[in-house]
Amino acid sequence: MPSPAYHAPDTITGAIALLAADPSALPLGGGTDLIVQMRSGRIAPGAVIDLKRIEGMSGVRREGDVFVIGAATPCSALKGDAAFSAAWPGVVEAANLIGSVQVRNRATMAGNLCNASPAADSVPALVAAGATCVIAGPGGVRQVPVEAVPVAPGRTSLGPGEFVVEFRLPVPREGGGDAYLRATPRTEMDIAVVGTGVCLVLDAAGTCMAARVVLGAVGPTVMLVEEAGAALVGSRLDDDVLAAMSRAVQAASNPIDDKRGTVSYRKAMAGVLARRAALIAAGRAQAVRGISR
Amino acid sequence: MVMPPFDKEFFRTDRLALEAHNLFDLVEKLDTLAPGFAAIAQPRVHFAVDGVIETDWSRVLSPAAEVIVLPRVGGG
Amino acid sequence: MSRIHVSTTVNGDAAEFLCDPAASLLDALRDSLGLTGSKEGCGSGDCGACTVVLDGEMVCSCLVFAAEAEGRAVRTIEGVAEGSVLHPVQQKFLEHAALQCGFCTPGFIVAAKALLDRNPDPTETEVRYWLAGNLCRCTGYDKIVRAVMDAGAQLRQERTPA
Amino acid sequence: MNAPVTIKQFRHVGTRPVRPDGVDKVTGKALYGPDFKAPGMLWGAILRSPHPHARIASIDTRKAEALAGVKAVATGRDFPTLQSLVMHVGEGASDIIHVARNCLAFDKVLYEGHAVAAVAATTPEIAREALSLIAVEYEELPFVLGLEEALAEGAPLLHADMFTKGVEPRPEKPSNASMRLEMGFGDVDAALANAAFTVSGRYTMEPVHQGYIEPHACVASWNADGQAQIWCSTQGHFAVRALTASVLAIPQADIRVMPLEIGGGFGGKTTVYLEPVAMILSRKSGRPVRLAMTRDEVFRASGPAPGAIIEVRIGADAQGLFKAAYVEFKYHSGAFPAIDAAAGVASAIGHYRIANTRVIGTEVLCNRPAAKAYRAPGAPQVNFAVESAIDELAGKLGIDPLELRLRNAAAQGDPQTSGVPWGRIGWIECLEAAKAHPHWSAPLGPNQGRGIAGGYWGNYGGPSTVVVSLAEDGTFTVATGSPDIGGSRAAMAIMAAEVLDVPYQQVRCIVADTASIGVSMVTGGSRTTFATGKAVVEAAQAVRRTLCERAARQWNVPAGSVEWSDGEAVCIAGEKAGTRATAGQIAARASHSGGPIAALSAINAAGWLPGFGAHICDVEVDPETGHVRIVRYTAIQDVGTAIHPDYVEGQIQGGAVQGIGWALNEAYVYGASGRLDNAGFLDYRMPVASDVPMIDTVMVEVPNPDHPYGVKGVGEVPIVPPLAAVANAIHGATGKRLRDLPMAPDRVHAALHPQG
Repeated sequence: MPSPAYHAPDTITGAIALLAADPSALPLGGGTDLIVQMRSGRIAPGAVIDLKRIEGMSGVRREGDVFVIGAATPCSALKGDAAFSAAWPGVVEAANLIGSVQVRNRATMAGNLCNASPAADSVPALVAAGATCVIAGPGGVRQVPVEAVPVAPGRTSLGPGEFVVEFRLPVPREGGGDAYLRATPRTEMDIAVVGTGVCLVLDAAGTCMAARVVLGAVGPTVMLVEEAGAALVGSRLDDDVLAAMSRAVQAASNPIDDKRGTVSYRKAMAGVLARRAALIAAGRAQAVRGISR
Repeated sequence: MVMPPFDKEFFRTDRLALEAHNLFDLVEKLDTLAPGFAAIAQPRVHFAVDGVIETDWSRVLSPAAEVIVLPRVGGG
Repeated sequence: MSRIHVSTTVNGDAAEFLCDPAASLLDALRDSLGLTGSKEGCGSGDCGACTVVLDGEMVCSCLVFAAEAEGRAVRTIEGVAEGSVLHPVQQKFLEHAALQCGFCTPGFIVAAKALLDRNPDPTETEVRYWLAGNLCRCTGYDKIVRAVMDAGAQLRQERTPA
Repeated sequence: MNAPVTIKQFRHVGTRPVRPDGVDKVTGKALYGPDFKAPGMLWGAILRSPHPHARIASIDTRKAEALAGVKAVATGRDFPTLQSLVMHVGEGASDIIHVARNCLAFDKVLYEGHAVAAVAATTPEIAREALSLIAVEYEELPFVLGLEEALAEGAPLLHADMFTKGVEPRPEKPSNASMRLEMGFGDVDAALANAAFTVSGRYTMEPVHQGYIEPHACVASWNADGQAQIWCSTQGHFAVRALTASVLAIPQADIRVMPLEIGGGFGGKTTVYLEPVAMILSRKSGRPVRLAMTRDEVFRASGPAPGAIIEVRIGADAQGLFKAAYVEFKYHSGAFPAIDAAAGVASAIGHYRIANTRVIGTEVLCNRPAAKAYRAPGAPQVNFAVESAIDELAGKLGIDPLELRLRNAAAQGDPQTSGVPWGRIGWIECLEAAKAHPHWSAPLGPNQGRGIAGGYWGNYGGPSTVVVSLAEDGTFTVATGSPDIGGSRAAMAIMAAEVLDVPYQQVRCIVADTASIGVSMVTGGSRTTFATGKAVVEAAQAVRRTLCERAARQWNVPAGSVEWSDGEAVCIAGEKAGTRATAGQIAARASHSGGPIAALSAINAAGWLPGFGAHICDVEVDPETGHVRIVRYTAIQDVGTAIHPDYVEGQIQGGAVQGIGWALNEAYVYGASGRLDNAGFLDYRMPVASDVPMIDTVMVEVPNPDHPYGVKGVGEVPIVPPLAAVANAIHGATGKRLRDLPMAPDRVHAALHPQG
């Protein structure tokens, strides 16, 4: 088990070159998955390319009507950005359910995404938010929706030498709100048995104009359930509408039995949590507008 | 003497009357009845004499003493 | 693969070491620098016994490559007391008997100090969630939470101008 | 000597001074098992079986030996040929052949993670690389994990020479049942048949781990002259010495075991896993060798407590008096015979007065790591079933569950299941305290429920050696052979200071190594404050007597005219009446009045008494997710006398939270391939700080008449009641009786929504 090389380039170009030089090299963000997997022998990269010393890859910034989050930004730092936290509370909460405070001071949403676990907490929230990610690599830079990155447990659509540089999230539409909820046996330090991200937009009357409902840990990848979103649109999120949405979520869920949960429990929780998340998202949307239901 | 639960493992009876000077003597006599008992008596057995666990096997037993043979339980 | 030379600052003092590229900061602290106060309970970031403060943020030192410490500032349990004067968190852990075996204690103290440094008046719930990354198997957390809250009270008192 | 002190107001006992090892532990200076390094030390690593059951056809270590930096390789063949010998060291009896086989497999691997070979090298990286160069040829065998599966006809046999003990007639065929134990009295079947009300149920649980945060670690250095030193963290360094010497067939006095600080044990550090292997590697390499487990290895190859299947039937008359109880359980032993069934039989139902009682326990071998003691070993499992059944019976009878327990609670003189009468126990006092506690009558919110459960543990005494010595300035050192896991040095110093009537800081306590003090049993079985404490008191009393004698000599007065009073020798008669001398003044002249002053006490402490507890638990159940939140928790326990109440409360709180973890989320999860799926703290879900509330404790003090200060053991009892207390609370909140642990959200959800 030979030790890998360690490089900490200070430019994106430098990182691209280092990743290109060794096909087994892996980018290092927070390292909270990478180091654990290396130690357990599951992966043995020839080199790790630390991205945290690249200027511009850490922190949240505003570019016009877009929030840009550097891929090396630790999850806990998202909470420190008041504007982003107010705009996307569901994303910030999701990212801050990962591990412990210690872990979130290192872990990044990009790492959470590229680890490609179906149970990643930040990913359903990002997908619900309609986030995209900017990917750099030997072939240049491209931008894709977040949901296009994971393709199977542990596998992404990133090509050789490619890595995530940043996330881009729109400044929410007026009346927008998001939320993320997960089911775990413990209150903290746990992996989602099911995760649900909901983002919706309400008009001045409280009618749902748009909705994205996204599930984690009930399929091989994060799952955008269009039928569930469609069930909400045009409604005021009455009980029967929410019930229909929950049914759509359960129908779309395709979980497995494993050490963390059973098929039937995961399906049931997907419905329950999606409903609860939708109500929180709606509450947030209304709080912005000052509507009472 | 009474011997839960060593009756089945060694003695095929749950009650015995024996004359013994002390518990060392008793263990010897029990070993005669069930060879192998003496070897496990220290690690696996406690004796309660008239309702109290006795850790000093040299103490003289009264003729009317009731001895209970117990599994020795440790702790965590 | 040859070893990496790292220059860093530990508890305010310059420190240098050579490390295997795959070594963790925890390995370097314990094996190269002899600072065995940070403990390895899991090696996977799940117990918090190796908690240190890296450039002002608390992290699991088992989840940091030693090489990443280049040019950074590390604070460990060995740097919490000022000389022989214990930090209020340490003092309150003693007074409240907030340790039994004491193995998780360094991680708890570093984490609790990090909390009180930014929020000297946490609620019980805030303390419990902040410390959720630190496992203790002996105490059931009761006395730890009390010690941290009491340390907060003392810090608030010390900071209040007379 | 050792007469109970009943009138005197204590000066130190019951106070809460800072522990003597405290500053070392809050500053990171304390040296634990993994912290120790010896000059020239090599780094060891262990190769473990990927298969749950396989014959080892061959092990080829040549490539590993050839790797630069590798200094030694060991396999099971390096152990001497051993004769069967059952020893009681550590916790419970073990055959040393099994101890050796568990350290390194011989011809078969019996569980995934079973050690197969070990290496020592100049760096940890080289040691790990060397493991990958060892070629082991396995012939995989069918494996068995389940209790009933292991007992079934045709099940894969772990040991061809294992014949069930305790069965009559003696079995002719080998089996995976290593032992069957049966105790009780009366005619249970008839009494059950005649009972006005009966309940019955089948309860199950998976094995759980002790979960100490410090992984096992040791350094061994074995010289060419046969003498060795071992530095390790253990609950009992004398057990390490005895077991290591026995499996290596060397004299015990040739091994000196240095106990380092220990990062938790809970019963799991009462045996040897690494020390004999490190010894072999050290002998082969001529260098000190360090071996340490990773967390993954801890889960796969140490501990756990047995999983169980328990069947209970209890019958009562219409007034709620228990008439009959039948309890039959099977416990996982894992790969080698374990000790839990005996304790399980003794801890099942003896806390109630029932004329017809039968308890039967069976130890079952299976392809899992060898079960090891875990805090009140064998008791929580069976207690979960019994105390759940009693809650159910209370419901059927329409009697308050606390009242029902009080009505049937055993008292001093009532027979235990073994027939031995209870001594001065405090069980009824605990129930009365629970009844009087505001928690028991506090209102509950929506989706909340309250449960109560009681339980007990026999505790222990046993061998302890203590030396109390006087320094030349009149300060005292107490040296014990009992590793301090939870503040026992403070308790020993308190007891010695109490006897000597001097300030607490004038007495310092250390844990001495195996060459520096006499034999002492492990810190376990809730025995240390009781048994070692008894020895401390005896030795301190002897020192006090000597101080008086020396003062008399120094004053040239008759020995009988000096007494010890208020921490000083006082002349009470004659011309010099009223003359006083401190320990320091006497010590300064000790060399010229008989020599240095010290006293040794080496005892096999008898007169221990069991501990009893009653726990009240409130839960809130999310009806949609099945998530259970512990809202409020009160643990009441008869502690005899609390020497240092903080550490007594700490034991109760820690035990309760371990029990809550066991109840709600902890469990070994095996995949279809027989491999452990959750060998880490992420998926083996022990409670974190945000999972639990404050644990209120009530210390009931019913002093033990056989301890000078009334001590009963306290460490183990608190893990016994929580399993049922939580289950009963969930029943209160939901109306559902959960009989399978853990009561994780998916299980609770399934109970609430049987249709999915």
